[in-house]
Amino acid sequence: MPERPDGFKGIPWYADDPLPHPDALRIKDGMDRVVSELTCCRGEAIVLEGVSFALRGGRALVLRGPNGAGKTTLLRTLAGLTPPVSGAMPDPEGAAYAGHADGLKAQLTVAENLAFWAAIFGTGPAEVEGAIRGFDLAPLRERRAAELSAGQKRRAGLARLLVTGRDLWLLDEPTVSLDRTAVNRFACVMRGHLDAGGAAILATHIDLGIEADELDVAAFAAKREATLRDPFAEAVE
Amino acid sequence: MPERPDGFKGIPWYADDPLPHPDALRIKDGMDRVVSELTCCRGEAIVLEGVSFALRGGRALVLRGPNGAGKTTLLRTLAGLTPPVSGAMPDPEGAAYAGHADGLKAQLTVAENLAFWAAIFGTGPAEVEGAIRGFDLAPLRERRAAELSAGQKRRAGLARLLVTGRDLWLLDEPTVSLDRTAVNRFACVMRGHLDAGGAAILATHIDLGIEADELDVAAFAAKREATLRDPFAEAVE
Amino acid sequence: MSVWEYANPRRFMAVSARLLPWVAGAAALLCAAGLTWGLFFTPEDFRMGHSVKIIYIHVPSAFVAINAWFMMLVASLIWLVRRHHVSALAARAAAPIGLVMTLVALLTGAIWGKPMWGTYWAWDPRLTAFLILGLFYLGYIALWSAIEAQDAAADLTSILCLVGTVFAVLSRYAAQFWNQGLHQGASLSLDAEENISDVFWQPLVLSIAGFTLLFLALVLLRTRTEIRRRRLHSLSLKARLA
Amino acid sequence: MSALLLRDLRLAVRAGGGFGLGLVFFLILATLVPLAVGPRPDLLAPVAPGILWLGALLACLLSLDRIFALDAEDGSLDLLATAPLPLAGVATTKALAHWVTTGLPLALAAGPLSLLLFLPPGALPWLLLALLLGTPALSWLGTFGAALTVGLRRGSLLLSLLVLPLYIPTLVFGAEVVRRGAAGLPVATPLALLAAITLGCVALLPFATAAALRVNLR
Amino acid sequence: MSALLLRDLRLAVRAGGGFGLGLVFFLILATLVPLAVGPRPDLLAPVAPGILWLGALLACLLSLDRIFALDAEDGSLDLLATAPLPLAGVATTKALAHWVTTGLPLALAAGPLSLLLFLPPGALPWLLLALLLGTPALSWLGTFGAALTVGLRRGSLLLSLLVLPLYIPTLVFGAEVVRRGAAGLPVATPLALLAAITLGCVALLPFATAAALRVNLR
Ligand code: HEM
Ligand SMILES: Nc1ncnc2c1ncn2[C@@H]1O[C@H](COP(=O)(O)OP(=O)(O)OP(=O)(O)O)[C@@H](O)[C@H]1O
Ligand SMILES: Nc1ncnc2c1ncn2[C@@H]1O[C@H](COP(=O)(O)OP(=O)(O)OP(=O)(O)O)[C@@H](O)[C@H]1O
Ligand SMILES: [Mg+2]
Ligand SMILES: [Mg+2]
Repeated sequence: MPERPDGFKGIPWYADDPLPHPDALRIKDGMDRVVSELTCCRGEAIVLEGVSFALRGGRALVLRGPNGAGKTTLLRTLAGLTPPVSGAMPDPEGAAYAGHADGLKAQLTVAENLAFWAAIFGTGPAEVEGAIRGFDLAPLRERRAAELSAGQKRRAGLARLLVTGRDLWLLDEPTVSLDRTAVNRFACVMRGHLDAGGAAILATHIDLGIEADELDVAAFAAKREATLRDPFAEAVE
Repeated sequence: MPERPDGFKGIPWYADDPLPHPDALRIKDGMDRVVSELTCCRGEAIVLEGVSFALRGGRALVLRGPNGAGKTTLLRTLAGLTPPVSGAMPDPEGAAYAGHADGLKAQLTVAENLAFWAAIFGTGPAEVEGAIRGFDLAPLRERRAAELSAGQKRRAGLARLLVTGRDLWLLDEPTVSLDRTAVNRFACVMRGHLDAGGAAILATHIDLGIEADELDVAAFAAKREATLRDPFAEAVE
Repeated sequence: MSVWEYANPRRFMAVSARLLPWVAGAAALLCAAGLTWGLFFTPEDFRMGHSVKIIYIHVPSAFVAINAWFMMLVASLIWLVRRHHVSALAARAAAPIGLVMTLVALLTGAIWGKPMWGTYWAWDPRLTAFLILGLFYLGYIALWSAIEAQDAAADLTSILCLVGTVFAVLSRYAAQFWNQGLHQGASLSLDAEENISDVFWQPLVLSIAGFTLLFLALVLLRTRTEIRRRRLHSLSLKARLA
Repeated sequence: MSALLLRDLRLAVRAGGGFGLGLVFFLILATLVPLAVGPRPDLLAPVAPGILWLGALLACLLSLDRIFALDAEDGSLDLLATAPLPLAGVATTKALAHWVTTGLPLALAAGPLSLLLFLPPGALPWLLLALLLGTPALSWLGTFGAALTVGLRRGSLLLSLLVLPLYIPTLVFGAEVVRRGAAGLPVATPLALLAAITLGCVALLPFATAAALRVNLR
Repeated sequence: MSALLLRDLRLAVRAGGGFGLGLVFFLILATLVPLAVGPRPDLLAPVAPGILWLGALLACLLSLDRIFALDAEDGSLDLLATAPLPLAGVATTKALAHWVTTGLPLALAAGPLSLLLFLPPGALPWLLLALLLGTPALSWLGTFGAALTVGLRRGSLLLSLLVLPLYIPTLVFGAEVVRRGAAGLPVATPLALLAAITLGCVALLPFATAAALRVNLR
């Protein structure tokens, strides 16, 4: 593939596979997931440059940084939703993403929502039951998602992670709206996931009470002059 | 008006004024706002019964309770969005509500959004400038709301409170997505509002670092048998 | 005792249970009498021949279809002003009956139209207004079934019924205006009673009365069903929320 | 109130060609009809007034779901309901904004488009007048329908079921004005009826709309 | 894949009369056209095939915004894109669900409705056949359009602008089949072309749809 003139080395938009990156690294459990020199963009702006870190299986990494530092941007890139501008990252096929929207259908019950995602991710009723137990959703299982409070909805959204059967979790402010009990439950589930050899990257502003590495995203903020991909910067002054 | 046979004593839907409640209490600043024996419903379910408390001007009240206790329900009732089933509460005309959705238009800039709400609430550019200063939004004022991160968006949403010029704030988890600096700023603004004689009712799961009374909403949970307004409970067994 | 007492759900259930067999019986009796008289003991019309007999179904069903809407309007108003749940459910119960009556009138009209006008359908103003009424029924029913929260659904459908009534009446005038404007030949529909001699008229009145009672019986029955359905809704909601 | 109107207009422009879209839809429809029906002027000319009115009506219909649904989603509607504006005023403003972005440009552009359907030139002023008089009724009725369905997610098909029957009198009188105008007959009666419907809608419907909104906010 | 199809159908039913709404819209349109155009059978009969096809097309159009927008709003689309399904499969399933809830009932119900527009009875089987063959193309093209506009909030008017021109060939051949059928002429050619368009759409468009989705998720 010829070098693109504007320095864009991302994924061609027409690729069906979200990330057929030449140097994509698919790494087995227990081994390091390496992110190196990743440049991430959001909309038309380049937000992060040169993000590099390694994530051991069985470990969690907490992304820190003030509002607007680029935590969400990094997580969406790692999930394969936004192609990176350049750099290497693990294959997003192995990752499960949970953002601000929970992916719950208001008209379906909690159990139906989870069963749907189980079918999509190729897991089964056993996982659904595990997820319901894990997040204490049994009293809510026949509730429509529309009839849940904010924290209950969030719990159902997080339960979806257990149903995906994936081993890298990418979590964007997972504990928003959760009360103390639910945060503890989440920490428990997370510890279980890590003990089983899974890994997780979380963006959060509060303390979750799990032992984790930290990464300050603000350190990778894109330089002022590089914040925009402007293919005609030179052509038209 | 004759007693209604089915026991429904709520606000008639056709009332244009959100709460022409016979015993609505409009209380001046510095005086108590009294909520007494309020029964609140959400959807078709009765969630809270017999909520009673008084709120002094210059004080904040934090609603506590686990997920699903009914904090959001109570706040929406006090804001005049859901009519209460019975009980007395202050006139919602004096209250400003801020829920999970920020009421920001993605295509408008932060300044435009605030100026719009200022015009709607009959305040002016001075309030907008105050709000922008209060939440440190100056660097973001020309940004479209679509181009904000979650925490930045929340800050802009909270800034709207200052623009309403109302003296009772009803806040549903105001600090979601905010980083430490922003939480402190919010606490500052809140203290300013209280010192000026305003009042606030907040639902939150975390500690905000402001001196406030607490109210455990769970204590008012509706009894099991009363969770539904079911007009035909007796007619059909 | 005020008449509103009957809107008390329990009272309504008790009274309607006792009333229903009588109304249903009377409806069956009158319908049977009117229809047998009309179908078997009236002469053939000199112009329309045998097909005139369809009038004994067509006109009563059209009559009921129109008046069912007015019953819904009254019930909706009662719900809005006095918030009697039975009233809201009676309006809901009447809608499908009105729709079916509209369909029956349309179908019998179409079947009658073939021998009379040589076509199943013509854009006669009266037929058009009738079809539009059917559309209003459909919209009303669709709105009821689209909204989950029952009291909100009752409120919204009642508002729709109010506004819809105004526009259904307007549409009727619009349709008359519209066809007249085209200078089409004389209206195809038989006009008014003066065309009909007493021989046809008496059994017709009988079957109109029969259909009206039938409508009443069906509304009672369906209101009872709706009340039970509403109770079921409450129970299943309770089970879910528990 | 004017702030709300201005914001809605600005949003319509920023969201990409708010004013133009209705027109282009109208244009496409005027193109599709000859394609569907066959290009013969003798077939098209008599149906042109009706088709033009139908096009205006459908262009209105397709933009109705914007009126309240976006505001409901991002929380603005909650806030507007707690603001010191009467809700009926909000309804009126929303309807006005819809008319300015949809009905008005449609009325102004119907002239050139009518050529595509071989409308007799004599009927043109009547088309313009009828659309100017009638489209406000479409916007106000549409706003009412949008308020009824605002609680339902993406109810645009249901919305059209509720609204289209309400559009019938406007459609009939509007098309009649144009048809009579084309035939050189007097148009005073349908024109007066059209104006009466519009006036009634503008004066009364906002209250029904506000009531529906309040129910849906609960 | 079948899980997605089932979920979409279930949602259509739960959200209130998913299957019936398209039909009623079709019925309303068949009522509005004579009201707009005038009641004369000699005017209506020749335009009936075209109008019936236009009605089907508009009923499709009005339900398009449901296809992806709701999933995008509640985050399901992000999650589907990261799921182990090929995105083109998701697109196919969505289009199929749309056809089952809209196109299929429309095709089946067109017969009785055609009476209202005085379509000659001889053309009825052709109408049914043409709609059965042609409506899948409408659903697949509509899904493609919905994918293009999924990033835009409430783009239903823009969506219709993008999609309507794509509908033209289907409309032309579909209406031609019915018109020829009504006139007793041979219909093989337009029927074959119609089938070819549908096959092409079903086979190829999901890839374009998937590409558009991926861009919009970025
Ligand atoms: C689909 C076609 C038709 C429809 C929708 C229709 C509808 C109606 C309606 C709405 C009424 C008024 C009932 C009332 O106000 O109580 C009516 C009455 C009547 N129709 Fe029809 N009709 C149709 C076809 C026909 C045909 C083909 C004939 C016979 C030639 C016919 C003869 C009558 C007569 C004799 C009356 C009673 C006269 C009166 O009450 O004014 N109708 N029809
Ligand atoms: N569509 C966009 N176009 C341009 N810039 C954007 C866009 N969306 C967000 N940004 C900017 O990109 C930066 C990173 O945003 P991001 O959402 O990743 O921050 P974050 O670390 O998740 O913040 P928070 O803690 O508030 O969630 C922010 O400065 C934000 O203003
Ligand atoms: N539409 C609805 N119909 C019936 N019940 C509902 C509906 N929405 C919420 N509920 C229930 O009402 C109760 C109160 O919900 P509410 O949102 O007020 O809780 P909350 O205290 O705000 O919780 P959180 O901390 O999770 O935000 C919950 O048990 C919830 O499940
Ligand atoms: Mg973020
Ligand atoms: Mg809450």
